[in-house]
Amino acid sequence: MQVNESNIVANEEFRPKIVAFCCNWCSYAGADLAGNNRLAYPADIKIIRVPCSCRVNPMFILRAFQRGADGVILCGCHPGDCHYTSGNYYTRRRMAMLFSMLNYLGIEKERTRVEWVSAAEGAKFAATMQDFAEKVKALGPNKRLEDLRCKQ
Amino acid sequence: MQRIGVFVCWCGSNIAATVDVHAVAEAAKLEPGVVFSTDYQYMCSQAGQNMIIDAVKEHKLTGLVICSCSPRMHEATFRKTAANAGINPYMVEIANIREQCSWVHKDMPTGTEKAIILAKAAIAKVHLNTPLTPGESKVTKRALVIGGGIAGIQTALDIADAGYPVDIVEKEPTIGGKMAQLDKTFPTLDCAACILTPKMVDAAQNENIRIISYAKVEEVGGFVGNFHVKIRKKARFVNEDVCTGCGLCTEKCPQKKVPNAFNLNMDNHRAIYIPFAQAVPKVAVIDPDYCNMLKNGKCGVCAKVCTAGAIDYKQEDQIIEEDYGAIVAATGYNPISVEKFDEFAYSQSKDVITSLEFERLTNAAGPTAGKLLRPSDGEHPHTIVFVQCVGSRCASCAGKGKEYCSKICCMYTAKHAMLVRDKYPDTEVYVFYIDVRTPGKNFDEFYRRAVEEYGVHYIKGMVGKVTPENGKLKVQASDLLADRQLHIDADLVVLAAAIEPDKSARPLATMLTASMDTNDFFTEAHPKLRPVESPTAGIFLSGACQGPKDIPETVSQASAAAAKVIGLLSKNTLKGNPCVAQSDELMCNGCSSCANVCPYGAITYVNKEFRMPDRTTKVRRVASVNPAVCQGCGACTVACPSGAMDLNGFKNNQIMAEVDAICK
Amino acid sequence: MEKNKTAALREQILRASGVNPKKCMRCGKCSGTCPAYDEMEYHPHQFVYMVETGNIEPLLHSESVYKCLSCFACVERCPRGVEPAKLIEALCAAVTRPQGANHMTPDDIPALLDEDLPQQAIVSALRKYMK
Amino acid sequence: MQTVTRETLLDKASALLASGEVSRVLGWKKGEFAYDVTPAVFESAEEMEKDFVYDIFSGANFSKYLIKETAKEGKVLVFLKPCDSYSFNQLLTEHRFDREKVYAIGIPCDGMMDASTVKALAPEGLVSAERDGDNLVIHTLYDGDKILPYADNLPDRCRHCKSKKVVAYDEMLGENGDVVDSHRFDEVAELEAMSEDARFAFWQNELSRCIRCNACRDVCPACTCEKCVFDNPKSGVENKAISDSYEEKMFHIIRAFHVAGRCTDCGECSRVCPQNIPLHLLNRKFIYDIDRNYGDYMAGAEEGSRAPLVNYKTEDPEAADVLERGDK
Repeated sequence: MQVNESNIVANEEFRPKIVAFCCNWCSYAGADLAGNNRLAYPADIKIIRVPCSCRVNPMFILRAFQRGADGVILCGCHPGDCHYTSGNYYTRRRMAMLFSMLNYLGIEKERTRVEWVSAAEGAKFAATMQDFAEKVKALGPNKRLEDLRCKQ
Repeated sequence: MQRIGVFVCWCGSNIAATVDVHAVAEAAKLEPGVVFSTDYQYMCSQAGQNMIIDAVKEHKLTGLVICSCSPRMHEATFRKTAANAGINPYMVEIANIREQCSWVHKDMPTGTEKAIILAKAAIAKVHLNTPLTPGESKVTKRALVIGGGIAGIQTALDIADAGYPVDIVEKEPTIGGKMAQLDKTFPTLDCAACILTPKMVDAAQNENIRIISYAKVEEVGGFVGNFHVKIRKKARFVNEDVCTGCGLCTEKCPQKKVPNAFNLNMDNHRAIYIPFAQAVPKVAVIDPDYCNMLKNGKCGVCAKVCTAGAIDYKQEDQIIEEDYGAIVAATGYNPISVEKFDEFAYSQSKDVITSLEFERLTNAAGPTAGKLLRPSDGEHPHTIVFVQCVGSRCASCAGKGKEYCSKICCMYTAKHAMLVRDKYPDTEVYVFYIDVRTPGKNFDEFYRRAVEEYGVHYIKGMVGKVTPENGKLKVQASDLLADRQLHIDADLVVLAAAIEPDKSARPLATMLTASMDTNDFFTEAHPKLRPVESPTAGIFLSGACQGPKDIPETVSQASAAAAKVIGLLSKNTLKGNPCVAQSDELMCNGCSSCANVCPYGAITYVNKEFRMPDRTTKVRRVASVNPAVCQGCGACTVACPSGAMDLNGFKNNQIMAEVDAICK
Repeated sequence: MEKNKTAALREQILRASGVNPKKCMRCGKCSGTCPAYDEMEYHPHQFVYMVETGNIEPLLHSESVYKCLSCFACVERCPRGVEPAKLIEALCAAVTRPQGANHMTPDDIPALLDEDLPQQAIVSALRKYMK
Repeated sequence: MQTVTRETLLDKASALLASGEVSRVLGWKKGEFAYDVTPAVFESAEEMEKDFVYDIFSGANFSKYLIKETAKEGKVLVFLKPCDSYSFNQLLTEHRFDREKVYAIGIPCDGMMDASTVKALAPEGLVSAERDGDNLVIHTLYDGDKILPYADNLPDRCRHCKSKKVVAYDEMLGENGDVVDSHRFDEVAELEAMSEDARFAFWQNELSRCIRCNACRDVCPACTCEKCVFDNPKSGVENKAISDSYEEKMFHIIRAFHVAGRCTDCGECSRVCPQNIPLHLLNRKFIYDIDRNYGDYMAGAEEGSRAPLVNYKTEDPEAADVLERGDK
């Protein structure tokens, strides 16, 4: 069954669904800068704006996978540069723990990522997204953390 | 159910070129709750905004989705539009289909497909939006200026002139900063002390200004309008209110070998000293590292000679706590240490000096009483070589130099060269430069005068090596235009060292939650449009702590920062950000996880009585958020295991609705 | 054709040396610091500039490429990390390698030594000619 | 050697009840079978004399019950084994009950059996089991007595005991022990050493047995929310039953995450799981990760300590680095 399914997917080009959580002050602005500079990255990336990376609850990430996301990336200010002083330090611990746990459960570690992108790093934002999308695409669809009911 | 209106902007061709805006508007119509959807050339224009207002009225819209540029650009605009249309401004969501869609995706099908998904996510979110009203907080009408150099003094004077009390915290025993150490100032050559010291006196005498010298900021709490600051005033072992500044003690103290920091350690002062004659406050200070009385209890001469009885060996550090509405960082700069540049032999020869040392050597109040004498033998130097860009524009010298241009060196070196030639025409002066940068009023004319009228030898090239030999400094350098290597026997070499932010700035920035760049200069809220504000509300920037600056620029920035502070302090209340955390008391466990992560201390706990389903009452400890203090980061919402804590404007269910819409 | 050849040579030298001459801000510190300056027809900063502009031919025919002592003072002191000495070394290799004749064996070297030759120059010679 | 017996505890409790010092006792109560000892609240010495047991099945951790019991009038007497005392401290740290309303008696512990472990040793006709010196004696209907070494047959949580030290008490009975090293992370390390695919297969097999009875949550002394997010329709993740393999993963990941840094590794979750899912391996993974990346931390070892996930250091490792280590 599993094998057949992946064969079908291989026939038409697989386009991953990727959710990018970006903090309002650095990474979202970095994404805007990538736009200002017309730095292309795959349209598979969809950005959700949060005030700070520390607003991202592990439940949101699991929810994204449940609903069919193939990768989730979380971007925030560089450590030390958090608009709220310490938010990204908490993020760093939380996400390190969560992603480590997901990997412990056998979820491919390339499906999750934390990246620090400042408001000045438009090029880094685009390059990061490009790279992440490629890695996720290479992994193929997320099967290990999906809710079949959510697939049409 | 909300009645949602969707407005898709073309942004001329910025969006419309890669996104089929009409298709987006049509697709939005199919979403539940959307009762109106349209596209328009410029949504942010007056006509576009009127269109929104009309649609709100006609279709009785309760929520708006604008598919346009980044919310960082026009969220505020459309919130105002919503308010004008009579609905709560927080019922607006922006789908960013320009910066994050049309500008980064090249073909129409891809762009359109993504734009539709982004629109759907915004629609899903706005369904769950609730009207929000910003809270108000009072403004403490007092400002704090950190740093008492020319930047801090000017800012404080301007704020005080507008009628607001202001405190200057200065880490040295006197205000004045770097400018007090300078001799003359370019391009007019008026003496620094003549124009600075009157301002220092003004600051001291202004009844709205309190100078807290020999002090540092230790703790900053609160937020714009309501900062609470703890200042540690170091013990100077002299009662500031009693000391008359007569200076008798500084002549009688037997400990004579204390390096004089004000003269960059080129001479000594006593263990009790007044940094310089025009110091403000003009009060003596005892250096505890050198004072015999403080070290081993044997001496007490200063106390004996002091007729005012101001000496107090038992004085301790004093903590001053004060509330402020605004804080200005004016921490200034320092020249970098040039010791690591071995080729210039700074640590090998006393006659290789930095430009700031040169200032002291030519200053009438300096160690040589203004006579330009070689530090090694006190002789008059006949050949002087100035080296520009020592450590500036230095991309590869990791840990040694700075990648940026220090901006002020070209001009002060021209000044030094000119002054030497003016006072001592028998001296040959060489200036090695990479580029001479003179953008400023009368700056290039000034530099040309140095060359044309004063005969300073400007050589395009760089000094490669300085070797001390037989009391001379052998300077090996390139002359690029003549295409030859020069060997000059110099008596004095002056290095124009790069400047860097003061070391105290980094810890201060952390306390202020103000951001910094990689060079430790404070970041401005906008590099062009908000150059004197930090991104953190209520924190302002004055002078070289924001970037290298000369005096005229520093003073203009200082006054600009003051204007911003005055604007803030003139308000009685500030409207807060309504997107703050909120605790559901029925679900709160009172576990304190949220309070542990809150960077602002916005969460407190109260014991509250609850009616239980069985009609008994129960007292429970529950979290309560102070909306005036909360900045809305959301750290608490994730720390809370029960999900009792949520963030207005970015509620759990709103973000999950977005996730769902994107992953559908 | 000639243009293409120069471009290819330039590319080869840049790749071999790992130097990016665009980083040069023309301060001249390399030439200010060079102990072999007076021996050279073309000087370190000129090497960088001429390679950047593709004016390589004169350098190949100049003795200057052999005059560099490989003391690396210019590399050490260049504020922009351009590393002129590495560029000169690459040029030297470009001259000596295709001609073949200039290859020396370690046995040839003792005969060429004289007492005044600094040790650094000997080591440098070995580096250059052995390549 | 357990020097504390049922009688010691009974005498102590009776005296405290008689003096009015405490009005209730949290203790173990005998059940239908010898091996299903359950937690109970006793209000009189008579009740205790009748039903109170203290034997090899008295393993239940009482700390969580204090939240409810301290809300009532009067003081509660509670017996704390070493691992219970960690939960006790953790709950105090989180302000979950009033310390003034508890009289805590610390008792040493040498490992407690649980029903499923003993049942596994004697699948047919189990009657009862007891400890005789270093041996475990199992009485069965058909095969007579089985005698096995006690220590070797303890359930996982006691074989990997983290501490024999009672860290919070008003009065200690018997001799207090020390923190011990029992290689409790070995199993986690073994799993970490497996390939992603193998790990996935392992957990898929384990977690797919979950029936969402919520026993792990209900027994967990760290899961004390007034209302669990999974029961709260407003949370957006509410679900009370399973209909897809995703949900048990979601539930167990979130549960482990919510107790991360707060879990005292008491092992109750695995003890009560009717499907024998090794849930403690999830919690231990977090503890192991926390110890390796942020410094050793034992929740509940000290009252008032700041849990690692509500704390940070500026030099913490990046998520990517933590993942690399987990992969080795």
